[in-house]
Amino acid sequence: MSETLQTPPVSSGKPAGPDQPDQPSRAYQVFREITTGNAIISVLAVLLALLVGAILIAFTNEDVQKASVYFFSRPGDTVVAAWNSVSGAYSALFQGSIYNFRKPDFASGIKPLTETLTFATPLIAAGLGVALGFRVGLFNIGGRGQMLIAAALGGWVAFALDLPAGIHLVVALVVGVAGGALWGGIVGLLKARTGAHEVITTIMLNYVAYYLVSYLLRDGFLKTPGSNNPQSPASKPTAVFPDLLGPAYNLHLGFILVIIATIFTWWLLSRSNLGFQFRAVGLNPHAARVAGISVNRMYVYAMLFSGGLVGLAGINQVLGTSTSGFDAGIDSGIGFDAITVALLGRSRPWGVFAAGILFGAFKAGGFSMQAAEGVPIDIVLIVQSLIVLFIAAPPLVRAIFRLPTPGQKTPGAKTPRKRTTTPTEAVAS
Amino acid sequence: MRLSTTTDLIQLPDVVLPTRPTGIAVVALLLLITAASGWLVRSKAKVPIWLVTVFAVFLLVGFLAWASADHTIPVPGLLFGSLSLAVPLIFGALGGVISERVGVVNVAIEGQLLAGAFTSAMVASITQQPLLGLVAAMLAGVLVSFVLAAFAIKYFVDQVIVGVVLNVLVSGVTGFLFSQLLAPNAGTLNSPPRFENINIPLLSEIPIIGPVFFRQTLIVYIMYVAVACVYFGLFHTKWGLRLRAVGEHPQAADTVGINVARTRFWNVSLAGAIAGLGGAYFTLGSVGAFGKEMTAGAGFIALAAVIFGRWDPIRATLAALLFGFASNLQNVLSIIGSPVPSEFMLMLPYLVTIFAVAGLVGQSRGPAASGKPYIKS
Amino acid sequence: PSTGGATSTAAVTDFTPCIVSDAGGFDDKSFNQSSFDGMTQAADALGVKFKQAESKTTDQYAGNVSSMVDQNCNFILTVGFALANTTRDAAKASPKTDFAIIDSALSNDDFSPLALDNVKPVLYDTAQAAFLAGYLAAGTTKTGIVGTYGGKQFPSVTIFMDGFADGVTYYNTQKSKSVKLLGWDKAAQAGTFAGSFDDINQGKALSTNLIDQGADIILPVAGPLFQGTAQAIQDSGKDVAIVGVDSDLYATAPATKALYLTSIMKQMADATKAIVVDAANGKFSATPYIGTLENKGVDIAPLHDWESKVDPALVKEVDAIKADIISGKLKVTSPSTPK
Amino acid sequence: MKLELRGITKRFGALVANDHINLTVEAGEIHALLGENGAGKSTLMNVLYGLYRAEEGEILLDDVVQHFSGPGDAMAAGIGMVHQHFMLIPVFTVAENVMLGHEETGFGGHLDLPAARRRVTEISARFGFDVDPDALVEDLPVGVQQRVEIIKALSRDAKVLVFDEPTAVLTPQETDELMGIMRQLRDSGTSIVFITHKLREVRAVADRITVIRLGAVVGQASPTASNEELATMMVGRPVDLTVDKSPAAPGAPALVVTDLTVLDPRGQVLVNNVSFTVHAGEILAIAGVQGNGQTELTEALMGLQPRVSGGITLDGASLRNHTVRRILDAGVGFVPEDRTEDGLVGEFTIAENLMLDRSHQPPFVKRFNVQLSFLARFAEDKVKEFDVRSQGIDTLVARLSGGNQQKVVLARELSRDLRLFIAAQPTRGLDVGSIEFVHEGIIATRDAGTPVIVISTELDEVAALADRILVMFRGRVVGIVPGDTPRAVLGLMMAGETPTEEGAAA
Ligand SMILES: Nc1ncnc2c1ncn2[C@@H]1O[C@H](COP(=O)(O)OP(=O)(O)OP(=O)(O)O)[C@@H](O)[C@H]1O
Ligand SMILES: Nc1ncnc2c1ncn2[C@@H]1O[C@H](COP(=O)(O)OP(=O)(O)OP(=O)(O)O)[C@@H](O)[C@H]1O
Ligand SMILES: [Mg+2]
Ligand SMILES: [Mg+2]
Repeated sequence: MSETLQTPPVSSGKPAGPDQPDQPSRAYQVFREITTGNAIISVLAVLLALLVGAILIAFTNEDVQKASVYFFSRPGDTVVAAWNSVSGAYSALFQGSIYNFRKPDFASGIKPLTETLTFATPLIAAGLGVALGFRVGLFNIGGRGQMLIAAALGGWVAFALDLPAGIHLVVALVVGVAGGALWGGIVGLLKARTGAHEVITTIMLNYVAYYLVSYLLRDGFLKTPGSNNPQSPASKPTAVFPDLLGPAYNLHLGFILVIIATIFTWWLLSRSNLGFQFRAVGLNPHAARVAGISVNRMYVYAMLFSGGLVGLAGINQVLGTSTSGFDAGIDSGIGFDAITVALLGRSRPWGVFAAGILFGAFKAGGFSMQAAEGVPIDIVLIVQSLIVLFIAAPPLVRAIFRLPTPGQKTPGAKTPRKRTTTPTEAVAS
Repeated sequence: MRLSTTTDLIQLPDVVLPTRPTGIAVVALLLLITAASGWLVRSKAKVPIWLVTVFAVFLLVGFLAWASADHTIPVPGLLFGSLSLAVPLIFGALGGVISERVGVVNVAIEGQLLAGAFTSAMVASITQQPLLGLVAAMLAGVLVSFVLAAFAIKYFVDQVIVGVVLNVLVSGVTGFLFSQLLAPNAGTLNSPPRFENINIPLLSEIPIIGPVFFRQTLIVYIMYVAVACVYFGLFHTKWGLRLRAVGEHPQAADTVGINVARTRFWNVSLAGAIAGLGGAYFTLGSVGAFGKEMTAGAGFIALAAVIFGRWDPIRATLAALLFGFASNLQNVLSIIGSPVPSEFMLMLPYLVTIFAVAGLVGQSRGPAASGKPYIKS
Repeated sequence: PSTGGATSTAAVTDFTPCIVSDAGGFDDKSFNQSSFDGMTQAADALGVKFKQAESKTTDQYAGNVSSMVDQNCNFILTVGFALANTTRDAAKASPKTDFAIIDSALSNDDFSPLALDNVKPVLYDTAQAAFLAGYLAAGTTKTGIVGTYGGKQFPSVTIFMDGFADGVTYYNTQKSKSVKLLGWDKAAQAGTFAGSFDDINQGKALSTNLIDQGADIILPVAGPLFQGTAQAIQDSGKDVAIVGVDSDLYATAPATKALYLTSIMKQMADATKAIVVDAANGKFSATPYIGTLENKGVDIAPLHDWESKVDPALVKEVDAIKADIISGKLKVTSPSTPK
Repeated sequence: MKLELRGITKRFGALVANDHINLTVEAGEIHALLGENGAGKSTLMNVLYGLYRAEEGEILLDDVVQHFSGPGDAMAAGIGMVHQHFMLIPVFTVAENVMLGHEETGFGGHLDLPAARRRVTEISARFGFDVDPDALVEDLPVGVQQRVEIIKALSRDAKVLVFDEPTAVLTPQETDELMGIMRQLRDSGTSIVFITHKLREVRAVADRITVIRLGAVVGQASPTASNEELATMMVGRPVDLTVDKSPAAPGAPALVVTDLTVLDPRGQVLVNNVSFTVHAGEILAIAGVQGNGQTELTEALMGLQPRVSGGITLDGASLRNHTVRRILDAGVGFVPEDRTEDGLVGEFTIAENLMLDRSHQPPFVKRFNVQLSFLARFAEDKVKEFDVRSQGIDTLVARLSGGNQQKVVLARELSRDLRLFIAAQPTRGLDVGSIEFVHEGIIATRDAGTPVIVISTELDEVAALADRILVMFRGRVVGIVPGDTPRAVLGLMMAGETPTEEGAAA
């Protein structure tokens, strides 16, 4: 466990008390804290990824390629072109995800940030679901299927039923979340009843859900009357998430729901008795069983909650983002991104929240990188992947920048973080 | 059902299974077996695996007889296609088995397959040497593995994160290079020579089995050898003993002088090489050109096969074959005209897998230390 | 209605056309690619640069279109029915920008048809051309069996299969023959699909099964999967032909050109180019464009290498049918015909 | 070979596990290392073996400084080690485990398993172990696993051998045999480091004794020192080695077990028709060599075994076919044999572990909410009451020493209203100080009128605690005898012989 790198506090043995002669100075300690802290590592990780990304962008830029043909006669051109392409791409990334300086006023300049939050919304919800699974020792790769079922059922309520405003929205939301929970619950039930490994069943159920929803869109109850496109009708206005900041922005109620979901997940995992049992099962199922906790029941409950949270992501898409009808691609790969979001957030609710916003920024910024600078979408994805990889690898970043490792010969290190069951263990168990 | 291909030396007569009598006979047998298993379960004994297998075979024959009512099912073709669909899954699963057995969860099989497919197509096109393409595919797989290994083993990054990210990364890189290089220059960069089918003398004339298994390309023969080697190697050699030790209990392996990090690193690389071969099958063995995302999720199915096969190369191979069979059965049935909507037919292989896992396999336990970085104090 | 620069030359130099793909991407060997080609040709002809945005997932449609608007595109081409509502909403929000959408018309949320002043729907009555290919295939098959499969069961796919099926049926009724079509049942709207537009290996497996079932002419409607069909044919060693879709495969995928009986073409590049050039010259009109045999928006490709193998009389019959369809004497219908 | 450790310092973050430790072991000497749980013994040995890298100090073999970068180097230099926490691969056979790392191979790296089997049988025969080379290690009882670990170390002809608590799970006979082996090895010139908490063994076999406390050497002792002297030196305070125990005052029959039979998934009988009764206020010790069905018996009582027949009633109410939860709620307290695997969640804090089996009811939980402030108060109380040495109630249990971990389990189980208390191997691996504490706790529970079952393979412990003794052999009850039955009789019973004195059955 990488966490074991974190030093435990003095428990027994000879404590390194403050009266020890080799106690380093306070200033030095602060320096240590900062250089080994997570914040600086993350910043450096992003810098590193941007650097590698810059190389990629420059290499793949057409102008740079053209200029490099005559590199030896006029090397300056290549450098200028490279600089232009990289700075253009990154400023587009920033202006597309945080603040657009080209807009005249703050109200329109800040729109990219709201876009970031909008894109982060389903990522956080699904990330919470996946993270919850991880905490119980379950690797839920079934986000796609759970989102699709949630979107299909909730979407159906949203376009097919006529209910009063407010109630309609709540019913659609509940049905959608229940749909995701159902699809996840199948996995939990299969695991509890037959021991079927959740990695297999979630992968398979993704496909089943995809084809099921495809069929329903083409010829079932999700079909748009009078149209032959495999696309659902638009959600009724009574079932659409209201905009939070007015019609000029896309940010909608879903974001608030996701904040609530984050708080709920936090409460569930760290304050509720069910969460206590979840964590016990995730960390040591044997001891949990001996302590009277029904491990199988926890698997079912956990998959219900996990699927429900992922379902929230799915319903968010049909009630918030793609309200004018959806097709079988409505999950948009969020179920897979959620795995990374969950792990980047170390499977902690607020960590997931932060990681979701980071990913949301990538998504929002990706558009303008592509549109403004013509950076191919594949390169945008590569740069994003690199950022994730570097953020997930503090030891690498430390090694590159020759920063000290925390815990090693560092008296008075920070309190240890608790270990989380990593999905990889779940896969192997 | 047609049992022979037109080129067989030994022509078998077509077997005609009348729908109704076959149906009745099969149902009766199935009921019998169910009753027997029920009795066994009641008496708290385990249902033997052969009984389950017999049940499955009867179920299948009955289903085929029903579904193909007044149509001919060319059995060799059905099986040949199943094998073709299974080959990349088997390579991927072998890579998965090796890397998980040594303690590194390999979610990046998809990426390794895709990288292998891409490089083999390009290198074989440039050199016009499919063998070089094959080597290039292995190198590409190894390269992906290097990243996985470096991040997971040296820098303790969560193995699943690296795997998931690598898949995106490889998809991005191959997609980009495909658009920029391969697509515009398809003639020179994306027209690899394919391996020819090689008929193995005698073996290829065995009825049914011959045409399916012994009229294949070099890659498929390599696959047979690979499955056998990995199985033998894992369970009967020093290499396998050490590899499994590292995946089960790295510290114990360390205490007997095995270098855990090195063992992991090179075996993960080996796994990449094997998965890379699976990628080459797409381009050099099967379709003769690279296409964006052409692996279409095969890596994830392979991952499922690894677990389905309980981390055992032979069982994983069988799992992949089952999947390939279900996929191709679906193909054949939909072609001869099935009343079931296409989407439900397409679900078949996935549902079969779920039922098989839930019904036959049950609890499976992986290598104990898989996914856990080994950090020395 | 574009309100570009003051003078007409300025209008052209200031003109920025833009294109947004659906999740298929610009090298899907299908409509994204042809539209992209048309856009490239138009931009070259006009001497302007165009902007492009490729979508990987459905949640990127809106973002891609709106960032194109932000980039001050004068004309935005969106590809595929999946972008219809996105295009509609963007067009309503930016009435000064011109749009064209490939393969779909617009509709309101209550499904009523909608026409906007700044959106030009570009549609193709592909079934007309597919009908000709079906007739041709039925007359050419030696085994009396032809086959088809699709990528996914989308209307833009099944419209090929419908036309093809009708062509075969028409041949049978005309000639009292019983050529069989595997892989698609028009009446039941059920058939064989690969489930993907990427999985070439699956295309090969499906094609092998079709050949095993005796088909000697295959219509793959699944983007790049036709490459798998070509390999299946080569592996089988039999004399089997492919009917291509979207563009003339003889020109776009010459590696296996000997196998193409013909191709059912949607001349999207030409149409796209014309629409872009019109827009640049201030001649944008929102009137839907419907590609038919008549306006050569759809057609079948020349027989090329198969010229010698096909009965010239059959070719004449096909030409006659084509004339009949154009004149309206023969109606080709499909539930998937764009509306 | 002479071994010398000079100024070894090993830190785990802030914790100094070894503080400038010097230790010299002469060739042909058995050197005992004594110390409380967590004193740093294992750490020191792991440094020696190359598993840990020390911050300071050097290792000398025959006066030559060694530079080990891993266990491979240490092994090559002639060091062998029997690890406290078995370094065995559970899914491998005994032979595979023994051969691992120095495999004999044939063509193409093919493992020569027959050679490995021969080696195992040969060593087992030489030292009187009965080990099946083809058995899977995970199927073996811990006692046998310990033998495998010893065989592994012996199979390499090491010049310096470290035995880290090898006797914790051995029977007295096996322990005697092992000590014989150690003497044999010593006489042939091997240097041996022997770590144990059992002072009897130290005095029987050691040539010299070094005691460490809190990571530092506190002194040397000679094997002639008394138990009390050694214990005092280790713990740093006087330890009462004999627990005061008043005679039992048994009440009404509380737990009645009739014809209990447990099958394994393959249908093999693990517990065979066992019947016994435990009265309120008495301690029934279940003795027997590890692996004779005791574990399965306790698991059956707790509802942890799926294939059980027979009757279990507690105070007249049946416990059969109940879930673990209901059995716990019926007032059964349980200390499982393997505390790290079954008793504790290592990555939970002390406080969380203290509510582990009451996570569904008040006072710990109200309306789905864990009552954190109540839990904190409760945990503070228990930590104080049971003297759990730690940084605080938020310390992760995995970071506690074994003795303190055991105290957490006891604190949890004994703080409920108990109607039955079952403790399996309650002091395995604990130091003398902790054993004293645990025994006192068990006796206090009995004195409060609770029926108690103690499962132990340790005759000392059985003698110290039992009011009556049930001996198990191959899943059957050999006999139930009074608590003061002589060791020799018990030893024979544990080997399966029915007691000769008929009156012994109670
Ligand atoms: N891997 C580790 N990481 C951090 N701290 C450790 C580690 N191993 C041991 N320690 C610390 O070192 C101290 C000494 O542990 P050690 O295992 O040497 O004790 P010991 O003397 O062997 O105890 P016991 O008699 O219970 O076996 C412990 O108190 C513990 O806090
Ligand atoms: N990762 C770790 N971090 C901190 N301390 C640890 C760690 N691993 C083990 N320890 C501590 O090391 C010490 C010795 O560990 P060990 O597992 O040998 O316990 P032990 O007391 O010997 O247990 P037992 O009595 O069961 O043999 C204990 O204090 C334990 O809590
Ligand atoms: Mg120890
Ligand atoms: Mg100990």
